[in-house]
Amino acid sequence: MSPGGEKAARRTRNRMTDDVIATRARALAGALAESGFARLRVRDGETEIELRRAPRTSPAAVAIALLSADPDRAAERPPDRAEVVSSDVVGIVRLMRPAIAEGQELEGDREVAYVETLGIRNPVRSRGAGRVSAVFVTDGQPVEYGQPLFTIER
Amino acid sequence: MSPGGEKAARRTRNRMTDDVIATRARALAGALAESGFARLRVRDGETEIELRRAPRTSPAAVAIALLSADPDRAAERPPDRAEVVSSDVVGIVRLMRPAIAEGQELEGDREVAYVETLGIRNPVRSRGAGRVSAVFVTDGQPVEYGQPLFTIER
Amino acid sequence: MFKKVLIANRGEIALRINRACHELGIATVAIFSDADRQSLHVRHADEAFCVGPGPVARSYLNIPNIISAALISGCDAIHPGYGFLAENARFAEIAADHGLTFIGPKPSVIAAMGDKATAKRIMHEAGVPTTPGSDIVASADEALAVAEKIGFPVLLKATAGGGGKGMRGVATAAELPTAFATAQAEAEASFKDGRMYVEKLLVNPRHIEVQVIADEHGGVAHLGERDCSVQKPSHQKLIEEASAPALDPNLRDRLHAVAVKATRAVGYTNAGTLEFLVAGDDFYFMEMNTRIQVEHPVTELIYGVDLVKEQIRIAAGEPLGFTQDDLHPHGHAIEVRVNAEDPDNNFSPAAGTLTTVVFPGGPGIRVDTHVYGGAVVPPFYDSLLAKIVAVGRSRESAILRMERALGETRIEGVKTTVEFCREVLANEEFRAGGIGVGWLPAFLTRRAAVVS
Amino acid sequence: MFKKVLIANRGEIALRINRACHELGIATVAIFSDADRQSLHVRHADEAFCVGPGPVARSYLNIPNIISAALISGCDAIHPGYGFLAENARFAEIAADHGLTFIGPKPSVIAAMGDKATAKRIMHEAGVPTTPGSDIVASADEALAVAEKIGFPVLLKATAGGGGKGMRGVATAAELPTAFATAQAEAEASFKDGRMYVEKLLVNPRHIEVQVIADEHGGVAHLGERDCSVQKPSHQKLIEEASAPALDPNLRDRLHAVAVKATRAVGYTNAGTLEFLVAGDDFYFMEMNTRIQVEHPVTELIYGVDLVKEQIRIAAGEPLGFTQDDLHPHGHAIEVRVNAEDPDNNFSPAAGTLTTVVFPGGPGIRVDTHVYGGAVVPPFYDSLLAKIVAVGRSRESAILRMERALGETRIEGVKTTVEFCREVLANEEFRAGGIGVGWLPAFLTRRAAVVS
Repeated sequence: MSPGGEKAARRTRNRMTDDVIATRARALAGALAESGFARLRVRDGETEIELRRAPRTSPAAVAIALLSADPDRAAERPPDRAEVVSSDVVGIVRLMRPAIAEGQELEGDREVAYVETLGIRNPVRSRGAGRVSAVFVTDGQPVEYGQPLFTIER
Repeated sequence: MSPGGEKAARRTRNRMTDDVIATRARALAGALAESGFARLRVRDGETEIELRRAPRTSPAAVAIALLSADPDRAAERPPDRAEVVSSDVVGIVRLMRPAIAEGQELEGDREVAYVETLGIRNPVRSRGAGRVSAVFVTDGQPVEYGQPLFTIER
Repeated sequence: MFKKVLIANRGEIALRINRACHELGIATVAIFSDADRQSLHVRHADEAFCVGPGPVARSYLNIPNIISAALISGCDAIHPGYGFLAENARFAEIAADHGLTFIGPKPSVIAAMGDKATAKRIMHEAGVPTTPGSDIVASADEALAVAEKIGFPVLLKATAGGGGKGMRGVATAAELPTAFATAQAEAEASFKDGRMYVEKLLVNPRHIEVQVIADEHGGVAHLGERDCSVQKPSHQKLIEEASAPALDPNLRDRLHAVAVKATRAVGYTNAGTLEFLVAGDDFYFMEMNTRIQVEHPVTELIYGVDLVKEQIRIAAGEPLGFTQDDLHPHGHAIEVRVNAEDPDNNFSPAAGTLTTVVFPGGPGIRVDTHVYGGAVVPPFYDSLLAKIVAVGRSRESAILRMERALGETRIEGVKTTVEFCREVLANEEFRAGGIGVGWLPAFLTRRAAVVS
Repeated sequence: MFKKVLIANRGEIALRINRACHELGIATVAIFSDADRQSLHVRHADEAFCVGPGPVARSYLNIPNIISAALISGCDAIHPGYGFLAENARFAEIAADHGLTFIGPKPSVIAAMGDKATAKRIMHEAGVPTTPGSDIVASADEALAVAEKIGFPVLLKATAGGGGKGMRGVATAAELPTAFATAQAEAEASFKDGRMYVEKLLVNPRHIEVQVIADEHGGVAHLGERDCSVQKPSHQKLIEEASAPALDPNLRDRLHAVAVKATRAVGYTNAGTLEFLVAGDDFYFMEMNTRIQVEHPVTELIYGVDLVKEQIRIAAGEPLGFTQDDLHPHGHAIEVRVNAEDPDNNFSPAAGTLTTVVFPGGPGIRVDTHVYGGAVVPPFYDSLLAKIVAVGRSRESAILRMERALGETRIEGVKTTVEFCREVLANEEFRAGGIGVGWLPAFLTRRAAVVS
């Protein structure tokens, strides 16, 4: 699911690596957000990517479900009034201890993680109270600009 | 208006000769017939081609109006139940005397013209009685396969 | 030079000829069938005439309508392309009778080379090696007698044959009578000519052909050879290369020399191709194609010569613009035929609308095609959608370049040969070079076994 | 050889680099801005990272995000393309600090050549002819003193300048103070560097540049010259050719020799270009571009060398695959830049959606592009949509081929330079060859007069 790292994509025939899937899924999420459609499914070789738009959310809050990677996630949808917290740099995400988890109630504004870019810590803050409704990343995962990290239900 | 002959097309910049206009108009007529639209206008350089579909007619009965060549013809429309008589060869059309004319009443089946192909006469018959509602060709004009020659209102 | 040329063809080759004419400052007239009204070959020509409905017999083979279109539009020459009327001596004669220059060799040469048994005899007399075999045999019995003399396996061939039709390989005497009957019936149905002859069947030979060109003033040159051994079970070429890989330099020189000698011997003019079967150190004349070939771009890319422009110049009476000494190949070129066919289903042709069309570009890539996004592939014609050609400094770099080019290619709406050709290019035996015409059919058999 | 290369660019050059990498068996990582999500350069790469929003300062110039993407994805090298960070010595240094090979010359060489006054001094010391003029001048008064010494007209130039910014021609002493002030202000605004120098202004010189290449083992070669004299009033190139037409063979040899000498003198490695102004029998060093250039394909087509592959090989420590004696140009090549610009309105850039995109094909045509039917042209970047390149045996045949190629091209949705370039190609003065950089601006003035 990471855009890089050890399992870096090699050129393959018709079969996408997780890295490529993640990149494409993010690209498709943008297209879906612009299109006004509720659901987008792309099949390419052995891989199928399905995206469903969460009801009444911002473009960034489109839920990404990678059927080939983890079929269970397809059913997940961020709830109403979910706010997506995204990375604004390219780097490695580090979760603060105790690590943020789904269902967790956050109080006030706190630094829940940081993204490390060339040794620099770029803090990721919760920006107010709310319930963590989804965590899209794991500690140590590479993320790109604009990549959703968590959704917080206010 | 002829597809060839003395005024044969030379390669030009953005300006089409009558030959090219005629060819394109015929091609566009096909596209219009397939499209379901009632009107098609194409502007290319200095030339504008406008086609209007005649009400409830067969694809072949799409009226061809070449604005740049003869603006008056744009208003013409074959009437209902008009039958288009087309050439089924490539050659030079020869009108029988007295030459067929718009408004003329034809009785029975008669040879109203022939198309000359490599010295061979290919007769064009009226195929029954009717009123000549449009004549698209003049004596001595080159025609291609499928090119409308007349419409006859039965 | 001609003022206006009628292009008596469709598809990518019609566009190819249109390009050559325009680059020479010659106006063009396209012909098209009702089914090809939206084709790029119509759009790019200066004028265009519909010559009939979709089926080829009534349009692209409709000689009166085609000649009439040329006369009406004031053409002074006709380029026939390949296929359709390209090797029809009568068409060439009729054109000449109407004062139109046929861009190709003389009708008598077309006729002689079009009859395979005659062509073989003429070449044999000119000292060109031919496969052991017969002249025309009147019956299966006569064929059997020849087969027993030259030894099995043999090939029964229709003298009017082409594209694998009217052709049967026969391994034993027992099989021969049935094979003869079916091949002859096929030839009669396809070509209205049931005359048959017998040839020694070579086991897995290479198909190597030599491009020749000759003007009307005695100038003759070859432009090297092409390897067209990657053939479907129907004997249709799929991937072609220039030069032929893993070919003994001495054998190459002999092929070139024989091709030039044969060209002179038959009084050939314009561009032509001598096809040979190569087995070990020996080679045998198969046939001479008296026209431009589908795969001519691989030769153009390594020789830097525009063969279609040369065809037109020669037909206009000009001498060759070069001598043999001016011609030096640079690098290696490879062509992949992108056909609307299903490689998983015996390459059965597909028709339909092309929903997505993205062709490759960048360095060393040439694309010859008449299709575009939204184009319709009619059911009436051959399945060639595009030729993708890659040139590189070496065979390896040309293959790597072709692999990346095919990787960039996206054609959706009909099945194509793109991914299948990538499989072939990745194959180690193909990479090693020097495979025979039996290689692809065997590859297909192995591939089918893996899938099932 | 590298295993994975990050391509720090967008558009056609990102695709060009991607192609070179794939042909060398190297995996690729693309970067893209939010505005380029649907671009072909993203689609063709093996991996892709969004590095920021549309504006270049936050994405394609975002050094931390770009270096981070390279490290995260396990790249071992970065290719910067042209523009953006290609001539940013600090970027090259940061890359090296993080263990990433920068595919280009050493940072110190980039820095020296990037400062125009320094570059001119170095070249002068190496014996390369430079235009008479000053080192950096502190004020308008100092500039005036220099101008009066070398004689009017003069050119005021910002040492950090580029793309015509921070540059003013001055015909008389009276105009100088105002021109100095505006040029300096422009340079400060554009490059945050207001240092200026003065040069003799040549009247309508030709812009001729020499492609050089050097490995890290002392191997240096030139790949001939390009004529880039067809420039818009903004000094941006529009049509480029190789070789330069109507160039005295002796002058050509001197240009080539000087370029090689200069390349050695500055310790240059990788591909680079020395730009010269040519006036009569004299030539003057203008600047050295320490990167691949937009117009590199015309050189590739006549030399049969893949310059981008060579860049990568050299950066990986390989020696040049050829010597000067192996390099021989064949034929003539011409490139037309298809820009999303309105030639009737000062070439003002256009953004929008491309509704129709048909590029030319067939013999002798190369297309480098990142656009396709339905692609969006964002407002943030330069207006280059495609490069169409034609190669022929002679300049005339290359031009005729380009004319037919532009005739096949259909781009709808935004205004482009296609038809305007056809006008230029048809012009008799252009056809004659040897025009100067003032020709196109004068042509535009005449053209505007005819229209109004």
